[in-house]
Amino acid sequence: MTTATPRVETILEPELDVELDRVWRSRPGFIGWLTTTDHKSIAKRYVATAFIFFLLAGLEAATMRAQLSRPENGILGPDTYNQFFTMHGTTMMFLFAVPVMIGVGLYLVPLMVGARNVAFPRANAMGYWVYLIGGVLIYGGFFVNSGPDAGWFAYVPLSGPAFSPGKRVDIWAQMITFTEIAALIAAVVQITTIFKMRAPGMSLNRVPIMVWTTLVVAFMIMFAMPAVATASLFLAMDRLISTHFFNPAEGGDALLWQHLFWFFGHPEVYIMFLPGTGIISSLLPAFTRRPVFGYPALVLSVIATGFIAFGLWVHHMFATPLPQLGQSFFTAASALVAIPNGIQIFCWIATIWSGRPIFRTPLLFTIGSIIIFVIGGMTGIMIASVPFDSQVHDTYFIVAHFHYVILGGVVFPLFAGFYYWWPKVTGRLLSETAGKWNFWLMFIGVNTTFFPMHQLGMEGMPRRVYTYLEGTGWGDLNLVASIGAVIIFSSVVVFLANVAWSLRRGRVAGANPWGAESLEWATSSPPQSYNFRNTPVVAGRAPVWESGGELPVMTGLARDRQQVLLTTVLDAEPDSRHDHPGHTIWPFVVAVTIGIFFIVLIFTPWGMPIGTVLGFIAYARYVWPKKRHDPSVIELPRSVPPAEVPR
Amino acid sequence: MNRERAVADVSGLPTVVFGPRNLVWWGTTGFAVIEGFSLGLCAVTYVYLRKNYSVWPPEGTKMPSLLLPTINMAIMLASLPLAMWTKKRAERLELGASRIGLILSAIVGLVVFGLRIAEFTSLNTQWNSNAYSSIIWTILGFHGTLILIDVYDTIGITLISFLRMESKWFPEIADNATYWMFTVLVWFPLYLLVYFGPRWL
Amino acid sequence: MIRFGKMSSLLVLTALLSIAATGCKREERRFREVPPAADQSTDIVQSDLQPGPSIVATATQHPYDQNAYAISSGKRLYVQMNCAGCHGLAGGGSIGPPLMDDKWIYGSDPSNIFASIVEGRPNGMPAWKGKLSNDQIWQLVAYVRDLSGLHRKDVRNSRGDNMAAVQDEQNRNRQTPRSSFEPPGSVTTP
Amino acid sequence: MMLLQAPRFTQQSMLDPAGTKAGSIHDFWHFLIITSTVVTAIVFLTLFVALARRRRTADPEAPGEQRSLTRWVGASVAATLVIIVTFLFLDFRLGRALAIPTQRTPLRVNVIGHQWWWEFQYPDSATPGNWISTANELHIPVGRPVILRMSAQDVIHSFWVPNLAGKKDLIPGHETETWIEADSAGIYRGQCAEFCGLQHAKMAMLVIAEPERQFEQWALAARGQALAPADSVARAGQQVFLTGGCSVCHAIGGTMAGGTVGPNLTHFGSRLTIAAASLPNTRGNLGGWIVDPQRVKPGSYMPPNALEPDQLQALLAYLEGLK
Repeated sequence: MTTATPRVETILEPELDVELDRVWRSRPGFIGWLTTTDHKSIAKRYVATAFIFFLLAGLEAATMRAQLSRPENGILGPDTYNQFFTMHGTTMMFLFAVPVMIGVGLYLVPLMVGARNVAFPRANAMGYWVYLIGGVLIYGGFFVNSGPDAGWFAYVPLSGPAFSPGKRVDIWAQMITFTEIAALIAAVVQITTIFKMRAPGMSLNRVPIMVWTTLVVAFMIMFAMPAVATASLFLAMDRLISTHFFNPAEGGDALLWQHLFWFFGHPEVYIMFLPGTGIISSLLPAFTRRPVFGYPALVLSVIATGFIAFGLWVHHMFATPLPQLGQSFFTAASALVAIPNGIQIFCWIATIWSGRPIFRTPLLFTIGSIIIFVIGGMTGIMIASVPFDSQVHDTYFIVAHFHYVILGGVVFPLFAGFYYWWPKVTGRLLSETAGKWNFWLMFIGVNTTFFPMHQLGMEGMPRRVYTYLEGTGWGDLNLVASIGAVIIFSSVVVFLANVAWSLRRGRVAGANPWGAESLEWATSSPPQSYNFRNTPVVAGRAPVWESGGELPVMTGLARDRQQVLLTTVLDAEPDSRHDHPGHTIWPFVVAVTIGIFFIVLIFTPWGMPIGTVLGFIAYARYVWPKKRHDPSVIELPRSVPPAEVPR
Repeated sequence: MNRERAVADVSGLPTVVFGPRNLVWWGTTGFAVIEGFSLGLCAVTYVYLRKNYSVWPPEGTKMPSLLLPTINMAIMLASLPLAMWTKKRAERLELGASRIGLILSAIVGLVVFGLRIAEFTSLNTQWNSNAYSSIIWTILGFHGTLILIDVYDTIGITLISFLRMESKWFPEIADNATYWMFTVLVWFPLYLLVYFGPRWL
Repeated sequence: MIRFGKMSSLLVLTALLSIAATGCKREERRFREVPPAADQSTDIVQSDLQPGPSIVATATQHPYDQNAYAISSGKRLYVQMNCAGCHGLAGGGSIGPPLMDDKWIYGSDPSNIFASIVEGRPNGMPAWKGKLSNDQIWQLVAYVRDLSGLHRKDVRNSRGDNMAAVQDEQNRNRQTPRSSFEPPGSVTTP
Repeated sequence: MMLLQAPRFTQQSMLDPAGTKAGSIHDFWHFLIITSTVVTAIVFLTLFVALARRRRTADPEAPGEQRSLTRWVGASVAATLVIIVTFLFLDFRLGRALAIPTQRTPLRVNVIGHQWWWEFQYPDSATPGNWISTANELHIPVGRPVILRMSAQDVIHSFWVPNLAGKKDLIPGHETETWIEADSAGIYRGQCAEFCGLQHAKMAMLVIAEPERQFEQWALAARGQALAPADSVARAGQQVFLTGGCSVCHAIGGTMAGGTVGPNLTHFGSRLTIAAASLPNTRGNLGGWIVDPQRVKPGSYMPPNALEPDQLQALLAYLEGLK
């Protein structure tokens, strides 16, 4: 096939849309729900499920704040309070923060790189089901009084077999396995999609920053999650078949758990935070009418944060008997991580400085996030110092610090991203007035709740206390914090009302309501099931702005099956075509067998053989190819060099 | 953006590509890196627990015997040329040779898995007697599941190569061979750690 | 098409509730409730010969039955009250009779064990009447039954943070209790 | 010293240092809070000006604009680096300043963390058998460093008295060591800072810093055996203690009671608080605590004690007599 001279006239084949939609659309109804491998519906489910867990964790936090609003309060006894604060921490960290950022990444990355779907759609679907089973497992336990009660960090020996009877901590440990499998699958999927399926011409220096953060986060997941997986495997084995990893009397070591857990723990908080910076860097151009300032600086600082994050974990263990030299290394590393974060904030402020800011809700949330994150960053550097941390470690000062950093670095950018991409996902805009109410209530609520906690921490109030005595003088500041919690609660209610209203009567948004520059705004909203009619070609960092009204595309992908274009890693040169197997129910079935494998394992070791056999059977049907539709079975079709692509 | 300008046509691009050009290669390598890192963490735990003891292995725990594990290790190393051979045949799209390579790999895999189950006895200790035995059982078991998954994968692809063969399965055969090479090479340092750790550390 | 009929969803619901029921009971932590003493200790059956009609010993309701927290408290008390001194660290037996085997001199019914602890037994078993409160004694009763595996597997204690002298209760198989015929005082050869 | 009302302890706070370590950390805190406020103010100011200014030049990517922005961002990153380096330098200097002073011979105390109370042992190097074993209230001499050798019996705890020094964890299987020193006399409250189970919230302790002479008097008395019961009611109380469940867990020097499960009560009468410093040591609180400890600390390992009213009164009289 000789290279056709580029046809200048615009091509509008309506029947192309019909054919593609017939191939890519997922089946209707409930069965379609179970069988879809479309990255958009899986990503929407990830975000929706993570948001439900966010609301549940918010209710837990509200109850905790009610209990702590007065000294010697009687709302929650010690046992229930321990379950509540453990569930609040576990849900926010494992079931909300990472999955919601995975969901946002899964939705946006294919659209931003100009691909029709993610790399391994079936594995991606299975990842969501495994995550859902993990969430249902732990909340099922929680509602039958079997919620974990040893903290989201579950320090041994308290979480060990001797001091945590019953199945509470076992359920927690298995939930870790589920969320970790889901995150690992999503990481491998994202890395492959970003490296192999970018639009032709989108070389690495033209990749949007959101895609860069997702790539760095995926690599961090690949090296952080195994640490918590190994740790929870050791803990589960200690509790169920009495191995001695953490039994001091038989050579085990309580600090082994802390090292393994925090080696995962600190990268985990950066796994949540980096997508937040990606969201802000992606939406700033639309609201300042200029590309983000210092693209190379931002990308390098994201990569630098990714590496430094793995060298910080011991700052969670400054109060343990570790050698002095080791602690000062980690002090230096913890302080230096502020440099890349500082660079990002300075670049954003420079972007706003030289742009024309448009005060819409996404920009409001971005400004709120910068303000709150800077305060959190300041306290972060303070607690990098070992002596100072020895005073405020495990107190409410730390609670204040990480709530500022997570609300500023994760939740506020998430809400900014929500308001920014909601029109692309649903085709309707969220209301600006409700948005402003939502922002101001949350901004005031967050500061009212968490700023007093700095003082409480320095006055000696330890973390995870179900109550405190009258004479300690902590009563009034705790009351202020509880009032702040009510304000945050009301702001989330406003948000939910805004979402409900927008679904039915929100203003209809066209393909590009904000006039933004990245590829996801080049397709319709909500995007068709196949994202792009033809594969777009990219010639710069702002494809939509640079291509004027007419998008350069490459045609020729198959129309009778789900085919995607693979491109080379560095310069995204078209390289080969790959057929996706399409929608199938087997990812759901394999996820269920994985669920059976791990849940039965809590109660009896027979879960291992049962689960393995079921899993192998289900995976066999998952992999087994249906029918042979390619007659040229054996000989290799002649490969043709890709057509010339304009630089 | 409803107006589009065609600049090139990709319908001529190949669909069967090998190595990093192929999507499946990225999936297999991704999971190999994850499993390799997890095993690495188990090895770090082994060394970490070593410092809790003055005598290694702890008093009253016998040294692991070397016969069975060394045989298993030898078989695994011997199977590397077979895996490389199969990979080359698959990359040259020689179906017959690939099928032979797959059958042999499946057999070797089953033998190695069987020996691994037997290898547990050569640890000469129960998993619940002390931290030392807990970690060596975990390392053996963890890697054992990798062997099991790889054997299952090989048998699956062998069946596909006979019953549902298509040109797009050749890269899968090559990747399966690479994954087996990873499983063998990752075991060599762990083999030294588990069986010669008690002697040297 | 999958149609969730009325029946199947009902079945699933009942299954979930039953799991929930067992789950709650195992995980309960009851602090402020002081259970009553065992109502009456059934007669100690020394042999199978029964004068008159055979009386069926009524098993009393053991307040901490299948409760993991109580069993683990029982284990803590077993060590703190130095029961291990005579009955062995994990009920293996030394001066006092072993508690992890299937032979029961004074009966394996909770109220019998309660009576053994409160009133003491000949050959050196001290009476803990007044020394331990009722809920502590019931926790010890729960642990003693746990030693020979008389509870569900998921309720039993796992290993302790001590030397692994003997197989922990969770992985021990259940010893169906039978009354032991040696009259008290005879030396039982191991 | 019979204190009727709740013991007056100085408000627990690291911002009100009374110890050498807490003092130097407090000075370092001044540096931290000032620099952070200044830096935060500058960043917020730039942000608000950036938002408020109406930009005149049309093209944001003009080379001149781009170059000046790069210079500004570069300058701010350099400033951040400088601040961080000074922070690190001051931090390392502070770390060295916290080393234990050598001019005075330190007092050695063993701290053992139990689930939900603190055991303090004063080893007496001269006559090994002559240890003081007390609970929840640590008497220390003013102006003299005290080395705490700490270990935990069950789970991880963390010893922390904010007014005196930073915290250090007590980890089973590890022997940790830290030192504290009080500059001025007073009663300083501390609380366990590592989550250790049901009653982590009420596992508090008092550090009673006394002048050297007063501390020596206390130590001498503390080494002595328990005072014999003064009158018949106290003697009846002693009988209740010895025959009832108390002696199974608690020990009183000089009597038959030798339980090591609960705190040592040899000089209970002279303690300011009970139940790990969560209740003032008054007759009413003590009675309520003995009869139903689960109401005060649900989950605590002390069982309820069903005592007749007269037995309870006798027991209270006896316990309060143990000065």
